[in-house]
Amino acid sequence: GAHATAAPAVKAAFGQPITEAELASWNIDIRTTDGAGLPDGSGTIAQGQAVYDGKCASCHGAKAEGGPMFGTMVGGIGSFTTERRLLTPGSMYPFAPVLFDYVRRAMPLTQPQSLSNDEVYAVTGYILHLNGLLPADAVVNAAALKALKMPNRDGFMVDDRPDTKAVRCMKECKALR
Amino acid sequence: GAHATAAPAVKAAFGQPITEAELASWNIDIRTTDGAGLPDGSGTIAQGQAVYDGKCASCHGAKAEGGPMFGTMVGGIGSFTTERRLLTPGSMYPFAPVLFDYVRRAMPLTQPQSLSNDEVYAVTGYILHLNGLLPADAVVNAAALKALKMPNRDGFMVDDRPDTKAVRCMKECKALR
Amino acid sequence: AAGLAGLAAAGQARAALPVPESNLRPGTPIPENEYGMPSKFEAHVKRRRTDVLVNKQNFSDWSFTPVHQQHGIVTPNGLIYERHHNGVPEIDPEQHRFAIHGMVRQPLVFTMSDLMRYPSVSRFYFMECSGNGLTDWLKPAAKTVQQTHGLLSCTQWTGVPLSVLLDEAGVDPKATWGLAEGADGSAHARSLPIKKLMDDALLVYATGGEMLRAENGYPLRLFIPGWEGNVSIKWLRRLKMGDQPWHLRSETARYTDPMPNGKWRQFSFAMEAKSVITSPSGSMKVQRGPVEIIGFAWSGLGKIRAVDVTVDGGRTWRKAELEEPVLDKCLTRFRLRWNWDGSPAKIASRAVDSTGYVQPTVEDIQKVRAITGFVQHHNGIFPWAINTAGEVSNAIA
Amino acid sequence: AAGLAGLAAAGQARAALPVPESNLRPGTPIPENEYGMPSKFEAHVKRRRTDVLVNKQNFSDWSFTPVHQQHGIVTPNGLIYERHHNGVPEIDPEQHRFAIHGMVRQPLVFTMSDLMRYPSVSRFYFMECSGNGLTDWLKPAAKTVQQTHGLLSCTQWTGVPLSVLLDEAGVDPKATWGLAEGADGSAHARSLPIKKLMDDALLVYATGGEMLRAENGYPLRLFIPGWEGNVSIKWLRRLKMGDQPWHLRSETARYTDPMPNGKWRQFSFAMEAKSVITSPSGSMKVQRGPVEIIGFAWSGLGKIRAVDVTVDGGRTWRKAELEEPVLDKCLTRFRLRWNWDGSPAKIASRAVDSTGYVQPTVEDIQKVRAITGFVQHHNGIFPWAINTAGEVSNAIA
Ligand code: HEC
Ligand code: HEC
Ligand SMILES: [Ca+2]
Ligand SMILES: [Ca+2]
Ligand SMILES: [Ca+2]
Ligand SMILES: [Ca+2]
Ligand SMILES: [Ca+2]
Ligand SMILES: [Ca+2]
Ligand SMILES: [Co+2]
Ligand SMILES: [Co+2]
Repeated sequence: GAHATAAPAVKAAFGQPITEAELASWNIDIRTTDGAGLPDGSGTIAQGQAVYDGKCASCHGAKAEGGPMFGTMVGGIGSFTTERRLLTPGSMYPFAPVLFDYVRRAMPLTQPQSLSNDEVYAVTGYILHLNGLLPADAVVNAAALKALKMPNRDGFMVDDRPDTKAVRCMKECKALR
Repeated sequence: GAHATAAPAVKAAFGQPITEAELASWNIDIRTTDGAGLPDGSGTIAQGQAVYDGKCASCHGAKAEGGPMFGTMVGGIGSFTTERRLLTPGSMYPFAPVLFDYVRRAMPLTQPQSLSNDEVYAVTGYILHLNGLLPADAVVNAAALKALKMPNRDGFMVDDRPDTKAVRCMKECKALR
Repeated sequence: AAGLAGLAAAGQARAALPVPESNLRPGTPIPENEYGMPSKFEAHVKRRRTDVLVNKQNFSDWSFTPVHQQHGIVTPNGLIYERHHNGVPEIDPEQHRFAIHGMVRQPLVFTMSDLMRYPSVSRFYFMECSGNGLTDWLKPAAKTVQQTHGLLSCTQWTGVPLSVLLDEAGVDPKATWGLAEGADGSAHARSLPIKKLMDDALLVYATGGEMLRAENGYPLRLFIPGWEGNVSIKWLRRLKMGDQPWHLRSETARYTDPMPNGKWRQFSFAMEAKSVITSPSGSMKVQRGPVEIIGFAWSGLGKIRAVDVTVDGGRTWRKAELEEPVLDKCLTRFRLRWNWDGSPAKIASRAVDSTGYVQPTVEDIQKVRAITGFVQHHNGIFPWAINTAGEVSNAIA
Repeated sequence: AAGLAGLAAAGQARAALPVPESNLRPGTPIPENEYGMPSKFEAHVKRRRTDVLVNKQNFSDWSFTPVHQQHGIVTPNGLIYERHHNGVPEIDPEQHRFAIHGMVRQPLVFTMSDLMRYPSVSRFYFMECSGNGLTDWLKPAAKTVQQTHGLLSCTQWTGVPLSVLLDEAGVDPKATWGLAEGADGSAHARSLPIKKLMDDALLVYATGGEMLRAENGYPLRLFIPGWEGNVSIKWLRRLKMGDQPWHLRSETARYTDPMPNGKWRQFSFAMEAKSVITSPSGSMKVQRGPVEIIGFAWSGLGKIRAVDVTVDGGRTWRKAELEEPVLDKCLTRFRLRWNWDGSPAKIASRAVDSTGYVQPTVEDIQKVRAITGFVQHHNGIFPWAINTAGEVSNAIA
């Protein structure tokens, strides 16, 4: 018909401005490729073992070899080209800061975000040590995690699907397996 | 594409044959215009009053003038051309068998389909009597209900919508009331 | 939390955001098996009985869908409006039977598993009670749109086209009407013309993805697209074919529409095109600035072609946006962005359907029908008033 | 009642039908206000946890939609599948905040009422977990289609296009990715390319007509149409813009797909075209004669263009009927009428989408990907076997 359909432009701006400083407690992500976002602080492997024994072992087992709530967190390096791939922080994480980020945001399961940054550095270091990726006397901090080259660093490829080229056969097709 | 889309005709006949005799207990409807389906049986106004007092008065009031569960069932004849239309079986039902059909299928509310046909004839007659449509000595049966001309016999018209012809005014229209 | 409340109230963001409590502890674990329910914070979203017309009992009664709290076009199964005439029966599907008889070559009876073996169809349709709007014609009675327009729901209906089963029974060529009857305590029954029964009537066993709820007809109901809800007989036990309508109480003394000169319109089945603004609507409060006007439009006779909205009491109208998919005999969402400047306003919507029919004003309707007592099929344009405080109220006058 | 049972069993109708008990007494009256629930006779229709892969705990866990018991395309809100990484949080919508920050001109924070003032859209989309089919590639593991394909639901999603809010914050022209993060005990987070965020991503607060259920993200979640469910971050608290992905655990050690030579495919977001027969399906029993084969087809990259069905293990295929409406990135129902003669059969379906993509066989997939451990994105053709007794079972081999 001859009727106008356009509504007058009405700007809807209901959001409130906020500063990054005000968002600081939420801003916990780490860009794991270069460690951007890693906080100040540090820990030792021994401190990490103490944190682990006190707050993690009950679910993950004494030496992170698996417990009542989760399987092993050690080993598996080199397993991806075998029959059974074993996924652990050691074998799977491409960058060490992945472990810092995940432990800080999600562990311990019962009290996420309860560890201090020093504790997270320490326990991250301990798990890496159990995986043979850091020596027992390592000092664990932002620089150390950035510097560490993880075994699965180059284990990923970008999505390149569609990767199948099925055809729509209707008659005298190959039977399904 | 070149693909056949038609499925072979497959006859789906999952219903079981049944006879009208086997359906007799379900087959309670009455074609109220001519009373087709009215069963054998009969009652008197006095019997109807007894049924009513025992099984209906608690909800509909002593003389069907309204009770705790429903408004009046008497009166209203002639009210449809006044300000306030009063709808009762007397004023509204176009055919007397409507009352038989409804009472049998739905009343008493607490025990539908519990009355005998004789009881339904009797209480139907009693309500019609309270509405001045049957004398106190009437015998109520299929023939009597068929014969009775109800006041609202010609009160209905068939649907003739659309009955409005609104136009889609967009500008300088008459304001809404 | 006090800081956050202050933030929202003052429209300022000076307090640092604390980490949400929910980030700091585990939530509820997944139970072995479960049927989910709404959040406890949504407990106010309910079906409600009428708060205007006080019924003497709750057996022959109805409850309204909270249409103002509905998002999108699908009514959640727990909120589909209900109307029944002697309570909600509890029927064991294993025991339930549906019969077709009367003027057919071979009367047939079906179990639920028989019926579920037939090819089914699933279609989106609205359902509306002929009494929707009953209390609000000449002066405001109900406060919310749930009470004025909540005898209205929309979902996807799954079942068997009735025509398939009628063909199987072999309808007598002389048959012109059928009587559908329920297995409830009122044995609610309605006569329906065979044309509609053969056209798009469905024997429905599921809505909104799952088997019918008890109050909506479990395990089997009729569904008659676009027609008044009460002909879609719930708890359906039989369909009897005949050559004329039955004229039962439910189609003479009830569900007939008052007309001039003391007359009544009978077998007025179709729900004509209608619309209503659901937000802002009665009892809501509007803030100055951009306001999203949204509502529903629907027609029992086709698709919605257009919806117009007025914010000046009907003097000027603007075409609203319709949201896809726009389906036949289905709720359609319309929306219009408006800038409220704080002065009193009267807002309303007007639907146009694919037959060209334009939703009338109450005045238009009053010219041709009687508005008294048990009014039915109120599809008039429905206005809401907004005062300078932004309070929205029923503006029927 | 004994007579009726006999009637059904013997396929005979010699016993007169007794009046249903439900006709003989009132049902339940309408309560003051109410949220309805399924019939007690449908109590077996539930979400269920895995019965194959026994998880050590139920906090980082998932439950399956009973897709074989779903009618039509809309999953009831109580049955939408769920996956969460540290339980279901209970979040007060008044306290909830959503922030946009990082590479934007002006970081912004929103309350729920702020968000609900924006123009909303409601769209039908499926949602599927990338792990749907996890256990069934090389040998049968799960028994029912709920267990093989139930990490799949479909509903109408209502919310605000994310692009509207991103425009308001003013995205830095150099920003290319965003990180979405939840307010749950795992602070689950995923990196997403800005192209998709600006294209059709929604900030969702309602599904299937009502506010989100807690387990599906109440009061706010992201919804990314057509992509693996775990990127549609639930309980969304923030979106941070950046110029590269974050490579968190959830996008490196998890939700990546095993590939040949020990590699992993990363950022594999789209759910490619897929279909499955939901009836007859595992654990059902088929009767000789006409059988209605029905199922779902869907594609995260467009509309379903066609579905083919085989009943002879893949040697010949017939085009199935598709039920309208066929919508973009939405479940589509297909059906094919088949006459089962009682001999063993192997049935399966194959979807074709609007990009021309044809659903592959497991063999096709095996040629290009590794099938080991945590397999993802299993969209292979899925066969069911029917034995001479009519029993249906998982025929993956
Ligand atoms: C109450 C049980 C519990 C406690 C205590 C706990 N975790 Fe966990 N942890 C889990 C569960 C369950 C998962 C798997 C979560 C998932 O995959 O969504 C997990 C996963 C992890 C992972 C990821 C492993 C991988 O292969 O990617 C790491 C790392 C981890 N936990 C470290 C820790 C540390 C460090 C602590 C103590 C500071 C800790 N956890 C305490 C239960 C627990
Ligand atoms: C427990 C309450 C109750 C009892 C007992 C009861 N009724 Fe009713 N009756 C009702 C209600 C409630 C309605 C309205 C039903 C409706 O409109 O759906 C009604 C409606 C009626 C109507 C329709 C009136 C009209 O205007 O169309 C008739 C006739 C009727 N009852 C007759 C009877 C008779 C005869 C009996 C006894 C044999 C009876 N009732 C017993 C509650 C009761
Ligand atoms: Ca490729
Ligand atoms: Ca006319
Ligand atoms: Ca009431
Ligand atoms: Ca049978
Ligand atoms: Ca589990
Ligand atoms: Ca605000
Ligand atoms: Co009508
Ligand atoms: Co993926």
